[in-house]
Amino acid sequence: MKYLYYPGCSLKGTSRGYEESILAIFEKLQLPLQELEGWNCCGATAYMAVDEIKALALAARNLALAEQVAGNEPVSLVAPCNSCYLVLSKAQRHMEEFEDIGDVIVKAMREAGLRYEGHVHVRHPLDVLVNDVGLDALRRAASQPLNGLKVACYYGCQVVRPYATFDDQHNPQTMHELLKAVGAEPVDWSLGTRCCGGSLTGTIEKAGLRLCYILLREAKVRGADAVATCCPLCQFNLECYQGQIASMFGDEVDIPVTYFSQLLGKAMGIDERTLGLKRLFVPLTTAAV
Amino acid sequence: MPDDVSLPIAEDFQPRIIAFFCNWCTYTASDLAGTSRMTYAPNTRVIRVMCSGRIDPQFVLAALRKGADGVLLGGCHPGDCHYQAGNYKCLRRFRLLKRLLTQLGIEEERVRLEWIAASEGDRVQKVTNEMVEQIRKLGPLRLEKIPTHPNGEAAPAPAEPMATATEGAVS
Amino acid sequence: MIMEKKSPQEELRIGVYVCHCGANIASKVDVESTRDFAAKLPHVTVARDYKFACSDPGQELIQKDIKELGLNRVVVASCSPQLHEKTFRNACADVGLSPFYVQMANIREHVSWVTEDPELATRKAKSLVAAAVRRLAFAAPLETKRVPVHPDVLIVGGGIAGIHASLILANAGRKVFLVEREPTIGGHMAQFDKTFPTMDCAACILTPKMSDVKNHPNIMMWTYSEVEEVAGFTGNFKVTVRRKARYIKEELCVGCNDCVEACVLKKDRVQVPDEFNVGLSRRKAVYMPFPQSTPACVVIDPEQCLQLMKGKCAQTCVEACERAAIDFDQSDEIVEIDVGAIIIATGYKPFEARRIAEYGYGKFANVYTTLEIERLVNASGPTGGELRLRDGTTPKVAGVIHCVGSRDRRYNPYCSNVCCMGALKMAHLIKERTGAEVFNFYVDMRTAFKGYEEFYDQILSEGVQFVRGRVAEVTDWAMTDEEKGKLVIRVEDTLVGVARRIPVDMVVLAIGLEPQADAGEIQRKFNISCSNEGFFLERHPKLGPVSTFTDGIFLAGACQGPKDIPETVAQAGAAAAEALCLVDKGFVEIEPNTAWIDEEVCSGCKTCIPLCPFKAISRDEEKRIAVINEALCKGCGTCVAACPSGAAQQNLFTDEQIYEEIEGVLSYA
Amino acid sequence: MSKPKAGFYWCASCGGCEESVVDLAEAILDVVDAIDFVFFPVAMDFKREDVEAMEDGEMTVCFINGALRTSEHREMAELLRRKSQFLIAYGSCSYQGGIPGLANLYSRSQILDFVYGGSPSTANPEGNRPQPHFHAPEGDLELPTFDSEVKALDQVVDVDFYLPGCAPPPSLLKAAVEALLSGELPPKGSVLAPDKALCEDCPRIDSKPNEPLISEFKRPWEIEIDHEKCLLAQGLLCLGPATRSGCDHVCINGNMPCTGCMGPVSRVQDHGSAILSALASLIDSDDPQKIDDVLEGIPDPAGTFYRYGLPHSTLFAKCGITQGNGET
Repeated sequence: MKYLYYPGCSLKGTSRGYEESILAIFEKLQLPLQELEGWNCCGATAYMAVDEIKALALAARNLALAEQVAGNEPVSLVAPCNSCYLVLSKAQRHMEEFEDIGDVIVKAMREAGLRYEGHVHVRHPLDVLVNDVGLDALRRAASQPLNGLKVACYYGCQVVRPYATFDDQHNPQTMHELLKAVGAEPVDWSLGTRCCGGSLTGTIEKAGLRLCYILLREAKVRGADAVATCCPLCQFNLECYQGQIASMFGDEVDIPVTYFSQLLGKAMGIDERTLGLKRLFVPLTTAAV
Repeated sequence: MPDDVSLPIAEDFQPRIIAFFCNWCTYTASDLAGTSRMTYAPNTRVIRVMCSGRIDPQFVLAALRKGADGVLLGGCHPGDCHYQAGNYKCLRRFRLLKRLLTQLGIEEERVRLEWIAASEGDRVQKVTNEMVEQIRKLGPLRLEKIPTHPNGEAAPAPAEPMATATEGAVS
Repeated sequence: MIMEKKSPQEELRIGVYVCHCGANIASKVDVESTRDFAAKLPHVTVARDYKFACSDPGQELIQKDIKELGLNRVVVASCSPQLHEKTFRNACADVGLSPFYVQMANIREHVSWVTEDPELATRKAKSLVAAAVRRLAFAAPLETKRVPVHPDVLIVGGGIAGIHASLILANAGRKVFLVEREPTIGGHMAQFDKTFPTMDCAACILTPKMSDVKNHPNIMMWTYSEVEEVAGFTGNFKVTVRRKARYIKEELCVGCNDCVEACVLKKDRVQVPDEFNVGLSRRKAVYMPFPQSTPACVVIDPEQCLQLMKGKCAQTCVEACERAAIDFDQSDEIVEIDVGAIIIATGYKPFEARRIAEYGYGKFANVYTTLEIERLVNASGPTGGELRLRDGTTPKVAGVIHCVGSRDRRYNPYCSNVCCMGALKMAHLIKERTGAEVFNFYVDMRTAFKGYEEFYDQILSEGVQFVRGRVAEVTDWAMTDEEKGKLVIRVEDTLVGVARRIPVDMVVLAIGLEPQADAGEIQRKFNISCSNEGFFLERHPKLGPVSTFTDGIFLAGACQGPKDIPETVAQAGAAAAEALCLVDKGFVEIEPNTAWIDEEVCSGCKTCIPLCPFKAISRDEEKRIAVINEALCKGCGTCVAACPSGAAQQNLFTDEQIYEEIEGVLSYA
Repeated sequence: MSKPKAGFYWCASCGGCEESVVDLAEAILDVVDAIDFVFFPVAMDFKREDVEAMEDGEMTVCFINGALRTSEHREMAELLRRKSQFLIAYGSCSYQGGIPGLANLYSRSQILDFVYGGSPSTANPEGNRPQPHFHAPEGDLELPTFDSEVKALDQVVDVDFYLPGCAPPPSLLKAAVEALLSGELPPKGSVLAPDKALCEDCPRIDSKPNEPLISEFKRPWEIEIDHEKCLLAQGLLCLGPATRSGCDHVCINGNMPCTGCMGPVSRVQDHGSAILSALASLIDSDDPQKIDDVLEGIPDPAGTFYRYGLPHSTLFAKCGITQGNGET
């Protein structure tokens, strides 16, 4: 199985730490991720709202490129950003399920001299790490286990919805198992897939921040030392508005919000700078680690 | 190699598939697909046998020879055979038959063994549609014709002359 | 309507009857053109189409042609042979034509019902007719064998279905073996407090039937027993039953419970949850499942008993038993019985609520299942009928969640049929016992049977609040102070269109019904089929609802699909009637599709011998060839397909018949 | 009255069938006493012209051995058919295509490419190929053309009887000649051999277990073969259960398994798949992987099961071998 890496815009911008940590851990696991050459926007965000088929065509171009690179080999396109993961998966499925959408996309791609046979697996790194690499291998790779660090595992909405390909739609556990394997102690909370506010934080701020607040406060109530995320937007919302939330709700909600991959990398003994942990606004208190 | 010469497939090609279904599971599933009004491709012709263990590999060859483009064998799931183990006998023969057919140039997709339980009407639908599509893509099965002696009719057409002459081939 | 032509060969005169089946066939298949096609096939004397071939006039039409036109073979192109082959065979036999000269062409289930395009459907129908006509040339006038039927009946499972069926058969004078794997009969119904919609006390209506079973001279009630193996066939099953060691002499025990009192294991130290009270109380090593256990006989749990585990115990129980009923030397007993019919009534398994993590069962103390509440409100239950939370307090607000594990693609897509009414019963009981405010969270209310809608009305009038929406989660995550310490039910109230958070003290999960965990094993043992979800498959959803595809084996109760008590009892009655029908007839007719060896051809190569699962083939050492014992042959044809000489042949499915069928279906494709 | 006339001709053949005549030993003298060989290219100097000069039906019987692959084979078969009252397909090749029939697994051009190029022992730098017509200063030369597939005799001309075997056992030949001379002939189209499989009178049948399940197929060189025990029971792939008897068990007596030269019994349509079904059914496993492991012991199913009869099998040839030549 070949692994290609699809970064998407966030991992090259606001969530550099996600990219840095993902690349570092895969490197260390001797499964180096090869970045898909010539990738373009996944089609999420505004595109999808304006013209769904065009947005899907945009996504499909990435799939076609990946298939081209892989030749006849089976290939996984690893998309760490939940939005990218969802839109790429959606493009894949819509082309299979809806002939009319498939036709438009095929036509569009033909114009660009591309074709897509449907052989690419769109994968989330959580899926690859737990199901391909395996918990045992991760456990072995954890040279500096997390030593009971209490983590609120937060998945966000898109990674298991609507397509629950590798985990339960209502009660995902992959990140729990992964972090447990490397020594962390996931806290018992039920908000793993609750809304982070999404783009409401930028539009109807009050509503958006309230949603962030619910998550942050509950993480603290449950005794978490950190929140682990697997989505750039979730991480951004939960981390960047903590000050505003504190003044809006009169409640301190300072808690480090990391990517799960940063915690995994830490357990694997990769240094904090390489993992982008220095970029955190609220530093991960190493006391617990 | 001449084996690679593929003939065009007619637009209106309707694959002909003979299905040997066991009475207890697959035939019943096929009935269930009917009572549930699951429509599927009209290309299969089901021949009922009591057990998939009754399916003689000679039947498969005969079906292909007589004009079928594919043969589907259907039995109860392993462990569920009405006669305890007939489906396993079918499986054993099928594994060897497949290898023989491959050597004889018959594509993998043309002969298929499926375990379909009495309750799996939807699988009859799915497998039939899938197989019809696969065979549609492969085109008609073009077996080599068995020559027959003329019995007073015209003698068999002489074969083409020996290979196309190579330049300077004559010594 | 009639196409007649002279048959070229006198000896074969075939009549072909193309059935319209009302519009079922005729709306897709051009029956006239199929008839005309058939009329031109070799040896076809007459071809007709008819509205309903299976109707009396339809059958009479065929009989008339046999008599007047001298037909000697008949093809009926209609529905599946599974449905009407018998009908047409009988019709022909009635006028003296061998029933095995009838061939069906399945142009309904395999053609008209599954094909979109009428032209292609007609082509398919024609090819099947052509095959049937060709196949008949090799038909033989076989004889149907009659085999006597053993008059006794086995019933597997002693819940209300098995109990009811046993009593009916026993009252009809039949000897019944009722095999139950638990130490007592009664099943799930015995655990219930009340039964909807009339709210009779479950024990009051069940226990008299239980003692009737116990006391009936025609019923052999074998509790703590399991069917190990089933051999044979309809009318003549040989069943091996394991009677597990109870370590109690059943005939001596009077159920006084003195030994239970005496058991040295202190109740609070014993780690075994009481099965009958679904773990809400604990029991000792020697125990009586519940006060009205039938037989009223204790049982010793070998995994708990110190004497049986370690061989070291004061044996206070032995001392306490005045009747010397305790016997530590007992071992499992294997019994073989012969029966003519079998009724499977193995029931269901309640959905394991833990599987839905977001409902918090097993995580939050005050989330219960319906079955637990049944025990909690029962006067003989662990709290003596007091409905208390685990901390001893009385709930002030309770939420009952419907469709738990049902109508949910993640678990079971089907409706469990009983939970709406069960959940209404819960609401009523909780309100009645505690006065709590009760919310019922439903997806759709399904109260379709006699008196059920009225019951729903009654519950509504009792002031239970109904929220339509599938509950998202039960959480202890409090958003407001008011919610602190409570369980919060999060749900979208789809009638109001808002997401609600409803804090409650107690959550009751109306768990669905699932196939028994070992349903697959039972299915294999009895050689029956399961439907997709794992319940046993009936022969026909409408016309054979208690029969299976294995003759002589019938289904009763929830093992066939979720059903409530009235429906279960009705089905048990039906299964008993069908079983009675079989054993009272006294014989079964066996399809003569057995295999035989052509002595002239067999080389005695022995290939066939190990292939027969019924050991019907042996070697005749004198003739040095294989012989098939027709009585043992079940007609699978496996030996026939393997015979490298073509010496083994199967009646009704000879090589010639199948080759003809192959050529037939391909001749008009 | 003059002696009946007989012919004996070979097509694509190894010469073994001719030798089988010699195997009649002393009995050959009786044969020669009773019949007159008027055409026998291996033994006697008659030419095609001599046959052409005969009246139609002049020969009482003609035995043709060898498979048919060239235009010459076909022409001779037709000629001899005309000139004889009874035509007998003699030996496995003529009866069912024989070992030459396995060439039907390859197309004509594959064969020519290999023989005149690909084979390791061929040196043909100019890429010469045989030509059916060649003009030399001395005159025009004609060679027979090479057909696109191998045929059995009855696929070219009408055949009266079949005498199976590779080569046919002398006992069957002797019986056939006696029958012809006496005029007590079986129905046309009969195979002149017993219609039962070899196990029937196999000297080892009693050592065959009543449950002859198979857990491994072995090649003869892999084991020390017991001289008494059923060969199938020793793990050897013996086609005896599916193959016509009458061969006097020469292979079995030589401690080698039956390879099927006598062809199937009359109730079997396709020899190869019939034995395939029998053997595969006996594999002692229900696990697909284990079944495949056992089947590994049959590396070449087509060559094994159709060793003597691919042209006479249901499929006749590998699918597609003639399609490059415009035939379908």
